[in-house]
Amino acid sequence: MLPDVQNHARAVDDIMRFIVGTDIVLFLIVIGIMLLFVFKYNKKRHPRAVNIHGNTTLEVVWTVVPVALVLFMFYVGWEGYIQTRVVPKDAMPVKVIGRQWNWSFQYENGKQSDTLYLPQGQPIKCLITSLDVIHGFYIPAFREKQDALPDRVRYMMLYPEKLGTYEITCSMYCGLNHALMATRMVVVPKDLFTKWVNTGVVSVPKVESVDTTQAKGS
Amino acid sequence: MEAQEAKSHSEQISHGTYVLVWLALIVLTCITVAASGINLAAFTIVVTLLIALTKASLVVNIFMHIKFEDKIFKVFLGIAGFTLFVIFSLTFADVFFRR
Amino acid sequence: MSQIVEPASSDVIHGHEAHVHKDNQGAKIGMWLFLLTELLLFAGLFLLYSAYRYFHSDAFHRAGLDMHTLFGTLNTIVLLTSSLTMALSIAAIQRGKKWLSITFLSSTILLGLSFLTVKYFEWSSEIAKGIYPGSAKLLDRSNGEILFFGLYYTMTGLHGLHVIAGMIVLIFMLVFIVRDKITKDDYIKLENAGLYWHLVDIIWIFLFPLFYLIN
Amino acid sequence: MADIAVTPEHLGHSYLENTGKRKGIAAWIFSTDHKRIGILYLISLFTFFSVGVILGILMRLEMLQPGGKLFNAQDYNALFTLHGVIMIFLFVIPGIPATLGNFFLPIQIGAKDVAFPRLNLLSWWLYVTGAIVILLSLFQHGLPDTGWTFYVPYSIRTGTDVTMAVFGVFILGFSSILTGLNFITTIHRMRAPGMTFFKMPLFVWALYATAWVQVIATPVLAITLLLIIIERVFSVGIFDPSKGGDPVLYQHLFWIYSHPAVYIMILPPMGAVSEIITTFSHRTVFGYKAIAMSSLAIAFIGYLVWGHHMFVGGISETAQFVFSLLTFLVAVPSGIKVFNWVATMYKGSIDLQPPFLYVMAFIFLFSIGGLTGLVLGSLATDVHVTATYFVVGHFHYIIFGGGVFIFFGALHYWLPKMFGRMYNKKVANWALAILFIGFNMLYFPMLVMGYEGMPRRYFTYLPQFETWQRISVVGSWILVAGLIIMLTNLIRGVFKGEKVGNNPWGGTTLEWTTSSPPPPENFEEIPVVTHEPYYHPEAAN
Repeated sequence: MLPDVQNHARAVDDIMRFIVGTDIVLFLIVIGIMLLFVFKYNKKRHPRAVNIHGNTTLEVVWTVVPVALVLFMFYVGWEGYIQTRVVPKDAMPVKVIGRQWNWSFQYENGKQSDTLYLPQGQPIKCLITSLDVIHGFYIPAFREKQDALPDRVRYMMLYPEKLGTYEITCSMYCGLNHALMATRMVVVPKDLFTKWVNTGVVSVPKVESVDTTQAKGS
Repeated sequence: MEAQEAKSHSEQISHGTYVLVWLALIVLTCITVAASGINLAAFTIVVTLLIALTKASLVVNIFMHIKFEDKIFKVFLGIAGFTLFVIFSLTFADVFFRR
Repeated sequence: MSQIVEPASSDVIHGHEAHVHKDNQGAKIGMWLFLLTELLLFAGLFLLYSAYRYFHSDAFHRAGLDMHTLFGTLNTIVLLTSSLTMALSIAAIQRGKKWLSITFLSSTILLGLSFLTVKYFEWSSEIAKGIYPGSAKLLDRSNGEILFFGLYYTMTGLHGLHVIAGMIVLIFMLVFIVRDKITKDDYIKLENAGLYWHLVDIIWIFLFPLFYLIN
Repeated sequence: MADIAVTPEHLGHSYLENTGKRKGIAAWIFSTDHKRIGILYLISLFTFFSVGVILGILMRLEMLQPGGKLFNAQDYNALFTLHGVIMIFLFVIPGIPATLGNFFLPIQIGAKDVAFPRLNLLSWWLYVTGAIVILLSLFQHGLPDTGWTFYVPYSIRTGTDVTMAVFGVFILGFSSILTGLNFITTIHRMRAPGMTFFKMPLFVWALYATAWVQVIATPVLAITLLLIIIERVFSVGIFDPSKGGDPVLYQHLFWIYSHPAVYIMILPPMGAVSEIITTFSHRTVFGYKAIAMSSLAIAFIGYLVWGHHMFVGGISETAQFVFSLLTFLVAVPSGIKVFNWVATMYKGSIDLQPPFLYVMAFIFLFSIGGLTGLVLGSLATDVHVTATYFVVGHFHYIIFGGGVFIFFGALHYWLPKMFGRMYNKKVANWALAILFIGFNMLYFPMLVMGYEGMPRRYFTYLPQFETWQRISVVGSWILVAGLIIMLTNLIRGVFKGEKVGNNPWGGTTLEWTTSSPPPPENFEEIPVVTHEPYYHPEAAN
């Protein structure tokens, strides 16, 4: 599937596997039993039906078990999500500004950039806002997304672990060039990032030279 | 047949009752205007809304005859009231706790 | 409106009396369901109001200073009285007093008209102060105040439209009574029209403290 | 109601023959007969469905290759907006209630008509007016391009003719409300003697629950849309952030209606499924009360979960917690229904006729839709897949695979009753097979692409999605082929099909006791109900 880029992305994939796995089991049970009944109780094999009005035990079981199951799924999903809302003290703030139709990023020292350069191994607190309509700040490889609202600043945590280039897209429909409102996030070594953010003249790995396919799924 | 029932229900109300209810409504209006003049801080809104609720229930029960109608109408009102409660409380689960 | 209060049947096609379906209780159920939708229509606005008031409570209080409590109180009394005359009109027709019913119903309509007149003067005075949607003076004020007046014009405006709709319905009812289409034995139309009028009153009962008693 | 005598003049007549003064089309578009209104809805709904399908096909065609070769961005944005508006508001929401509900609700409870026939006709006229207003928006200042959700502030700022489209939807809302209150009153007041609430067919229960959703939820949408118009036309500050407004509150109000609207779309099909399964299993339904009550439970809990559309939209963590929890709970009553349906097949005597095959397809597709919904209800995974193709796939599985497939299935079920003629069953089966394959080819790739990060509402895409996109495009062609075959077969059946008797399937609810097509008065004699709706005397007890 998508690459291992941060702990949270792995957690999301695990939760996904758990839910989809359960889904498949449930699906096979329901469809299997249905096909079995359709076969076994076909008119030809079973000409005389039996009126069964219900079975309280059975009905209680198939109410209680799903309730327990979905409550567990809820808990897992909530745990997985709420971890991403924790802001560590050493998080580096980066302003993410959406406008029709591009993203720009502003660092603590006021440096602005159209590409999101981030130091490897540094927790990042993205402070997301918009200048016009609602946009969606979405980094598929990181399994993270938050809407950029014009009147508010919202946050999203990133923990870039691996060097590389990743797609950033707009997930909330925002008008004409919504589909083209894309940019990249480039994770570079810390020292290189420090030089870049302070001078802007140090050459960072060029976007084109990085193998982008790894960020884009299978 | 049901029309007969409905008719007998609403005929229980006399002109005098209506006028009394109207008087109560006017008095409540005066109270709420007076109360809003006193500075009760956050309580002002609570007091005025409680008075408004009282007035509304008078209108619903007497003028709109709900007090004398079949149960089904009360169930309908209950459904609407509950929906309002749900809509407000769930929206405020967001509004109150925004960071 | 008349479609709601008037249960009919498929006799339009076949044109015989046999299955004209007259069900007053059913008509009343239909009317109440309609009233619930009206209630929930306004509920959306009240929800917005309460959220915005929570976000901008100071600005709402500041904006409230520009409201005319007197006009609001006057209109409350006018509308409450119109509800009384409405109820009395129905009580009169129940007792077979046609002309008394007509008198009360006409006063209800006239009271509705006075409500709108007061409303006209109130809005004019606000507009004269330069407070109206999109005005430069309003846009200069804080966000909360813009929202307050936005909601004020929307909610009282929509309520005013309901008063007008109610008056039109009541005028029809008046004609029906005069022509003996509404009588002692068949007054469900008037009753349903009354229900509508009372609902409009109830909505005003809540609008009043939220907009006029906030300062 | 019961004391009304039926005059013999109707014997032998069907509602299809004109007996009144009006002739030709006027005898239909001014008819207050619920059956004729149902047919009117059916024709208008399928007209707009065809338009929606064509728009959908064009959208898919655009995805044949990346880069927007066929349409530019503006056109594509208009396409998905119109596809959404037409499919949601003009087809799926009126859907089964307005068509088959109108036709069969009174018959199933043994009534002559709905409680307010003229209001019923007015609803149809409002529907047509709303549709025309929406279509007018096409000719004014450019096609609306906001998406069917009309999210502010974009919908306030765009220069396209959003006002007109929104106004059209507003009118449609009234049509929906009037249908809802008509149905509730009908069910409360017009049941035949002996027909207690717990003797009502499950389709009626489903329509009852739906009608409540229509009555209670639609006004909130109406006011929300009205506010967009007020804000656009009079520049009143309500939602626009530049005037202090809060766009998230718009989303709350919008979804307070639009989530329950999903249940307007899915509850009536669920009711039809209960009918079809019992009829073709030739036994009584398993857990009648559980199914009836779960309709109400779904309608009720459906009110409490709207926030899950906004998990990344800026609601508080408290709200995220509450809405996610409630969302998971709404899965349970739907699950109960599926279990009950499957259990109804147990020890039945199953006749694999086309409607039953549709139900099997439904259970398959609806299960996928429901189970992918769990992924979206879970916060951690929702953050990743929301607003991507995954959501598009999910709701098409629910609404198209679930709701619309049963709309087709129910048409196959009730068409012989409505017109007294049978379509070609073999062709119907083939059409279903083609539909089923095309459907899965079209929408399953969307689930995969969504998980890989393909956002929705894009007129172009990254090259790595090309394979899946192309499979999906081909799937859309197959699906359309299936649709054409199915509809042609049904239409042919209406006019030229073999004549059938009053009860070709062996159904037990009241509509099967009257003639096919039914007389204008529905019944020659008002029926008296003495036993449960799914009473199969021939089955063992």
